Amino acid sequence: MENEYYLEMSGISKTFPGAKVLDNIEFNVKAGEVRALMGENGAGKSTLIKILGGIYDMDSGQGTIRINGEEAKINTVQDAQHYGIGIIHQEISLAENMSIADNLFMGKEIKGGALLNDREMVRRSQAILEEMGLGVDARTKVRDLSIAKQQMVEISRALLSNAKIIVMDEPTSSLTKTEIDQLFLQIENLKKSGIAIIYISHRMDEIFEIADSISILRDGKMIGTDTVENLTQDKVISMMVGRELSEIFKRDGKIDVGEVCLEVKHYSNEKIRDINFSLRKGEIVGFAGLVGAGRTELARAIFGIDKVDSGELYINGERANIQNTQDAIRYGIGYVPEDRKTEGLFLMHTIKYNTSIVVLDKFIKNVGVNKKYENELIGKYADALSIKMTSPEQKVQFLSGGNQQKVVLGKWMAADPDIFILDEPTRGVDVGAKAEIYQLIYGLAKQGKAVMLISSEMEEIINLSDRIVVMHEGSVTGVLDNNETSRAKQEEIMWFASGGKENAKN
Amino acid sequence: MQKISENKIGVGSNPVVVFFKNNMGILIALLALCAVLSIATDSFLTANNLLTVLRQICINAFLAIGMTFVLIIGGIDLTVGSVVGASGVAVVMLMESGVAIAPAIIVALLFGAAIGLINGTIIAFTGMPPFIVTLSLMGSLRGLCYLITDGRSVASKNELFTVIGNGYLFGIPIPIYILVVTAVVMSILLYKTKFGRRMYAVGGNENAARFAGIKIKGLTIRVYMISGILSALAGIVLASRMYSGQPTAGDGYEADAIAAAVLGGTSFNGGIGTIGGTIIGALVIGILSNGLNLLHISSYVQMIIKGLVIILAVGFDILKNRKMARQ
Amino acid sequence: MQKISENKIGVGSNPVVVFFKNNMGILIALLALCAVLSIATDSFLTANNLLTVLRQICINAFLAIGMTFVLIIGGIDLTVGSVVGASGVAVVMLMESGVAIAPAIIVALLFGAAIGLINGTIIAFTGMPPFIVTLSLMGSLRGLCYLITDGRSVASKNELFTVIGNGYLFGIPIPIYILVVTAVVMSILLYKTKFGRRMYAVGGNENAARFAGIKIKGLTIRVYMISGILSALAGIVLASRMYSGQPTAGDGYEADAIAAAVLGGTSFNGGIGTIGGTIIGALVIGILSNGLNLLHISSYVQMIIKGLVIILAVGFDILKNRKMARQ
Amino acid sequence: AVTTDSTAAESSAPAEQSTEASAAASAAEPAAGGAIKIGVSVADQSNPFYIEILDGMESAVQGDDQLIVMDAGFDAAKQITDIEDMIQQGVSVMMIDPVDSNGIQASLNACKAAGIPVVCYNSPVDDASLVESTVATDNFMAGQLIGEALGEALEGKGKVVMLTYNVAQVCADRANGFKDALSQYPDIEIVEEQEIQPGVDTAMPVMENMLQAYPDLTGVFALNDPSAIGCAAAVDSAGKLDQIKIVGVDGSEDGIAAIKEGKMFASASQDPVEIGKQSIEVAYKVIAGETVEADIKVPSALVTAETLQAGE
Ligand SMILES: Nc1ncnc2c1ncn2[C@@H]1O[C@H](COP(=O)(O)OP(=O)(O)OP(=O)(O)O)[C@@H](O)[C@H]1O
Ligand SMILES: Nc1ncnc2c1ncn2[C@@H]1O[C@H](COP(=O)(O)OP(=O)(O)OP(=O)(O)O)[C@@H](O)[C@H]1O
Ligand SMILES: [Mg+2]
Ligand SMILES: [Mg+2]
Repeated sequence: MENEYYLEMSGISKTFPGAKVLDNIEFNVKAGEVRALMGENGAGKSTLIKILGGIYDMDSGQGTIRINGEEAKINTVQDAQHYGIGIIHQEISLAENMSIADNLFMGKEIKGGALLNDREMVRRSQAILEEMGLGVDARTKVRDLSIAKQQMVEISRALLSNAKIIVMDEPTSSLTKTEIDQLFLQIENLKKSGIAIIYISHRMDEIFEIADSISILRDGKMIGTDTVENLTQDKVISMMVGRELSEIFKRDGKIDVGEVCLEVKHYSNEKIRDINFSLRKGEIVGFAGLVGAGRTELARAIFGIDKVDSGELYINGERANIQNTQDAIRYGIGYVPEDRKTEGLFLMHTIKYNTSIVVLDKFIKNVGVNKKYENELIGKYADALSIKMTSPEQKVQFLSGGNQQKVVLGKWMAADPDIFILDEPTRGVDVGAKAEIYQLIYGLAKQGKAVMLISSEMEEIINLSDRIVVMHEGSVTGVLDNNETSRAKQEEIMWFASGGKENAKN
Repeated sequence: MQKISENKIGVGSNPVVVFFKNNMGILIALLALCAVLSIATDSFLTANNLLTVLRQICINAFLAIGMTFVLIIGGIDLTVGSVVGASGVAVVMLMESGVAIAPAIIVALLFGAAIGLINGTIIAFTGMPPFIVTLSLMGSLRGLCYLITDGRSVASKNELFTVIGNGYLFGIPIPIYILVVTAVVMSILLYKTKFGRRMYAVGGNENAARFAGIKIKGLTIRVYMISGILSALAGIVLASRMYSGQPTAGDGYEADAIAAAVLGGTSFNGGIGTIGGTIIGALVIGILSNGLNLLHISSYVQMIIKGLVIILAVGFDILKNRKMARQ
Repeated sequence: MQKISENKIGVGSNPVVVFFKNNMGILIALLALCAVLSIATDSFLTANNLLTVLRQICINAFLAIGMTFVLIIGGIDLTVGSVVGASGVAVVMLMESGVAIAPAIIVALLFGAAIGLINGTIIAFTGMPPFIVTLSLMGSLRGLCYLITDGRSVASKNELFTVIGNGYLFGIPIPIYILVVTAVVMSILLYKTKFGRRMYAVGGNENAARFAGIKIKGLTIRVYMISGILSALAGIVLASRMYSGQPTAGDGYEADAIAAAVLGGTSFNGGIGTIGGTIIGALVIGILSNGLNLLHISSYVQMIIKGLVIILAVGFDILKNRKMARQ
Repeated sequence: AVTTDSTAAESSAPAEQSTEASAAASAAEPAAGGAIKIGVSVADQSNPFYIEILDGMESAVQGDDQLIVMDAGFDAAKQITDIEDMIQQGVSVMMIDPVDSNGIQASLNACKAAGIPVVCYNSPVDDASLVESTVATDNFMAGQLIGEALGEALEGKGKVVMLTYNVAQVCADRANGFKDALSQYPDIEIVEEQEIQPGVDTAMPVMENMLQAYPDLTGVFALNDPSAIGCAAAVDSAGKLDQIKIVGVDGSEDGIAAIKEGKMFASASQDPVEIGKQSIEVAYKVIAGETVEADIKVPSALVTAETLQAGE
């Protein structure tokens, strides 16, 4: 082969109004290679991918894309498909009202004669679902799938496309270990059949497990590419953030754990069964489990979003009756939800608006806005969270994912509850921002707040929590102490997470 | 894990079963209505009256099928009533000016397509809300229609033309045949072609459709064109029924078309809708007014009842679905 | 980083500057319109005519402000026109049956609130699309209105009552005062209270609003009640202007109210809208018909022009915003 | 300081109000050689009947004089604004076809305040003291004419439905005239009165349902010709034209055609052209300061196949 790279992107620039998001990017990938693309939130990873996928146009002029040595003109999604580019986008993009089969074949339906051949589409879909280890009927509507399964469907779609280049933009953000293992198996297969894979993720351990080489973007510039053998986590992190980031889980000073402030007894509804646990002031309790274990459902039940069929809740020893979110907030609970876009943010509104919406009481008394107080409040939390923004008047939709996540956190910090429920608080957040969020979580604990931390990242759970509650299919299967003296083991957690019956793989 | 709830768009196991399951609420409403009317009046359950009702619903059914298409892709088309008026006037004027019946009809249908093209193009390329675009064009088109006719109706002297709306074939009114053919063609288009499948995708999740390489603009334009053509078809049949092109015809028809589609389970948020459901919706609305007339209920009370029935039927449907979906 | 595109909801830095920036498109349209009319007609730019126009837009402005509220939370209220008719009939009938003017007006306003309560409750608790709910109730309410009056207008013999719509205070028509007070009160409610802030949240992202502890049902109901009250207010002023309660009054007024709100930058998808913008929108629509009347343009052509102007103005606005947002 | 339009011109009116009014008033006197403007507020220009009135008006306009026509679209409130806009333009006389007899009050006051005389046409207003003259068909008589004709044709017995539109006073008058005439035929039963939206397409389905409800129907009253034509289409396709006689009001071109084809039995003609012509003539007299008759009734005539034949 005269040309070692299957995909060559060179001189790619992209300017959004007022911002140069990509600056003269050089990015080449070989066939049969897994290339990780890393960078902080807002570095421009998704933008680069969207240019490759024909969703954005690159700035006219210099840039070229070559595929298999030939120059490729990619102006539309169809062009990209034509060149054998398949993309799993960062946001799950499935039509929920349609079946899995319909989604898998969306845009490339199979016809038998003049009309559609549903039978064939369902048959092929079913085959790929089996291969992915998803035990569902291909005619199931996507709406009825969990987020994790939806993400698996997205992945299946790319596999089905016969693409020569497959891009995965944070494919594992909603997946847990078992599903990730499935995915990695598939990636190995793809590699073997000579497909070029671009893999974007913020999860360091994954990158080093699956990638052959890593490219790093920072502020729209390509900082460098090297093979995994030549890189270490610390090196990658420093390339990403432009400085050393010694210990991201570093906790300075010991936090005193106080008395019990939240106690859940025998909580049950359709999704959770007889849940018992308690939180203490200044304590961080990690909630581990496979996706679908019912952690989010538990959080929703506590926060008054979902109905509780039986069970009691005690706040500071007193029985609390929480019927809706207002009640929960009144009892001093704050909830950073799992899905920031649909549950956490008002995208069309400003950062200021978003951070102040829960605390309107503090600066609007009946009629009239105390602007000064409002601005101080926003200033305080924007600083504390170091949100990358041009001003508090910036609309949230123009922030990168990590900064959006910080806005959601800021909103609840401003509300100053006693009990924080954090549901996947670092999903899609880069290492730098992660480290900052971890410090914020410690800070909360230090102030005597109780933190219920739901996370699917084992590292996070093990390193942040004082105690770990493990759930499986709606029940608590284990509670592990996790302090300086006795660190919980990943195997142990996995054992409980898979029901405590069989030994977890791995 | 969770129960697989049946599929509204009919990819489920047995299409007939799925259809009945999905439209249970409205089917029950329809049957109840028929039962009550059969008992309360002598005249409801006669072949003659049923044919009358069927013929009456044809106009609304044409519009409602087009509206279903538009609603499935997440749009709305308020111009349908104005197109009914304008195309009826157009077809009659053309014939009166000496054009033969077939080309006159074709030109009128093309006119409907052209209005759809304008609607669709503006919506697809500017991203303006379809409600605003079609509301504005509804007014403009009606004004144009008055301007051309000077507000007067145009009588048709073409015998053959009047047969379309008024004639019978084997004892069944001709508009019913036209409706059946239309429904079958549109069903094939919707369920059995790429175009139809992609309509559901665009209405279900526009971004997903875009990422899947579906050409959303083109599809949007074609859907509005279909609505325009069906509206023109309704206008032609109506003009034939009235032996004339009436510039006022079709005023306010969009409301019944939307009601029929929504009663039939078409979602206002896009992505969901069936032609069978829509036709049942049109039947409910048609039978309701027929029945209320047979029961000698004053038109004022009829207005009140009609509104309430729609709310009850759609509400029942939504609550039922919610129950199925949640717990 | 990227340029901050200004804030549509007016919580921005200098409200006046923000207001002008956000409404630039429509302001230019308004000025252009006035300039053309001043040159083309002698009568447009007279104090008397301007006062006339202002009084003419009042009815639409009341409805459009209410509609803006409803649109901001992502809803729509098609009952406004029917409420205009029903409340006008109600206030006059009450007075004719011997109730004093003040309690009659209060009851009519409460009636509007009650309709809003019904709209809001159904929408909030069933999750039915507001379009369907209010479309159906629009018909029912109109039917009720005809039923009660037997379709006839009810003349008011109360002198004082007719002053509301027809009187002057310091040379300025009284409805204008009522509008100014209403606009100020509603602006305070929208921009200076928790309720107003939360409306933007509910319209911006209902789910996120729920997670933020906002009581969506209660808020929705209250917003529809406000729209109902403002519609009743419009109905009262209109009845006063007409010296009678007309069961047909207000028919189709929802279209102009929506047009005014949308021209003024209110988003059809919820979360965005200002009262100032809406009033400018109402002015554009009012001045347009006044101007076309002064120019002796036939009503048919007026219909055509009005539709096109709305599309052009809204389209211009959207394209401009898109340019700012994309590139 | 509270005033209303009716008093604004006379009492403590704002300055511009009274100057405007006097300007308008002075324009009312036919200035030397200047053309005058005649304001016409049409109730609903989507109805051909009103358009024919306009044709009649046009035919009576003299020289360079100008008709300024505005269409209320059957909205009483829009009529008020239309008239305001015409007052702004200094018309010499206002021709009004009121959408509603009460609802027009504010406009009458405004015209009075501006010193513009009002001539009412086609339908009356409630407060006749504010108009110089009313030129209209005798609608009660029109109803009587078709009632009598139908009664006779049915030979005094049968079942009749009435499709009415009592929202408009003139239409209610017709219905009342019709019932008055039929009251002489005790064996003719009015089986139902149903309000409809007037129009071909709106009357048709209602009529179809009536045919189902009353298979033995023999007569139909429709408030106007378009509605009668809609009924005729329904009856025709039910094959019952022999059995059922349809009467309407207007005597419009379409109506006459339908009578000739045997689809309608009779219509009470209004003479819209004549109404238009006469009302403009009255307007000129008013401008010239002549006294005019307060109530000018344009007679209605019965139109049937026979009268048409006789006329040819
Ligand atoms: N449509 C847009 N208009 C304006 N700015 C945009 C747009 N899309 C992205 N941006 C900006 O471009 C920059 C790069 O965004 P991009 O989504 O590519 O980041 P990313 O590297 O994928 O980040 P993350 O890890 O959070 O997904 C960000 O600053 C973002 O705010
Ligand atoms: N969105 C879809 N995806 C896949 N198949 C579909 C879809 N919609 C319809 N079909 C297929 O089309 C056929 C008919 O669909 P459906 O069951 O909706 O028909 P129906 O509702 O009985 O027809 P109609 O609406 O015309 O009365 C079925 O074979 C069904 O599987
Ligand atoms: Mg990204
Ligand atoms: Mg979860």
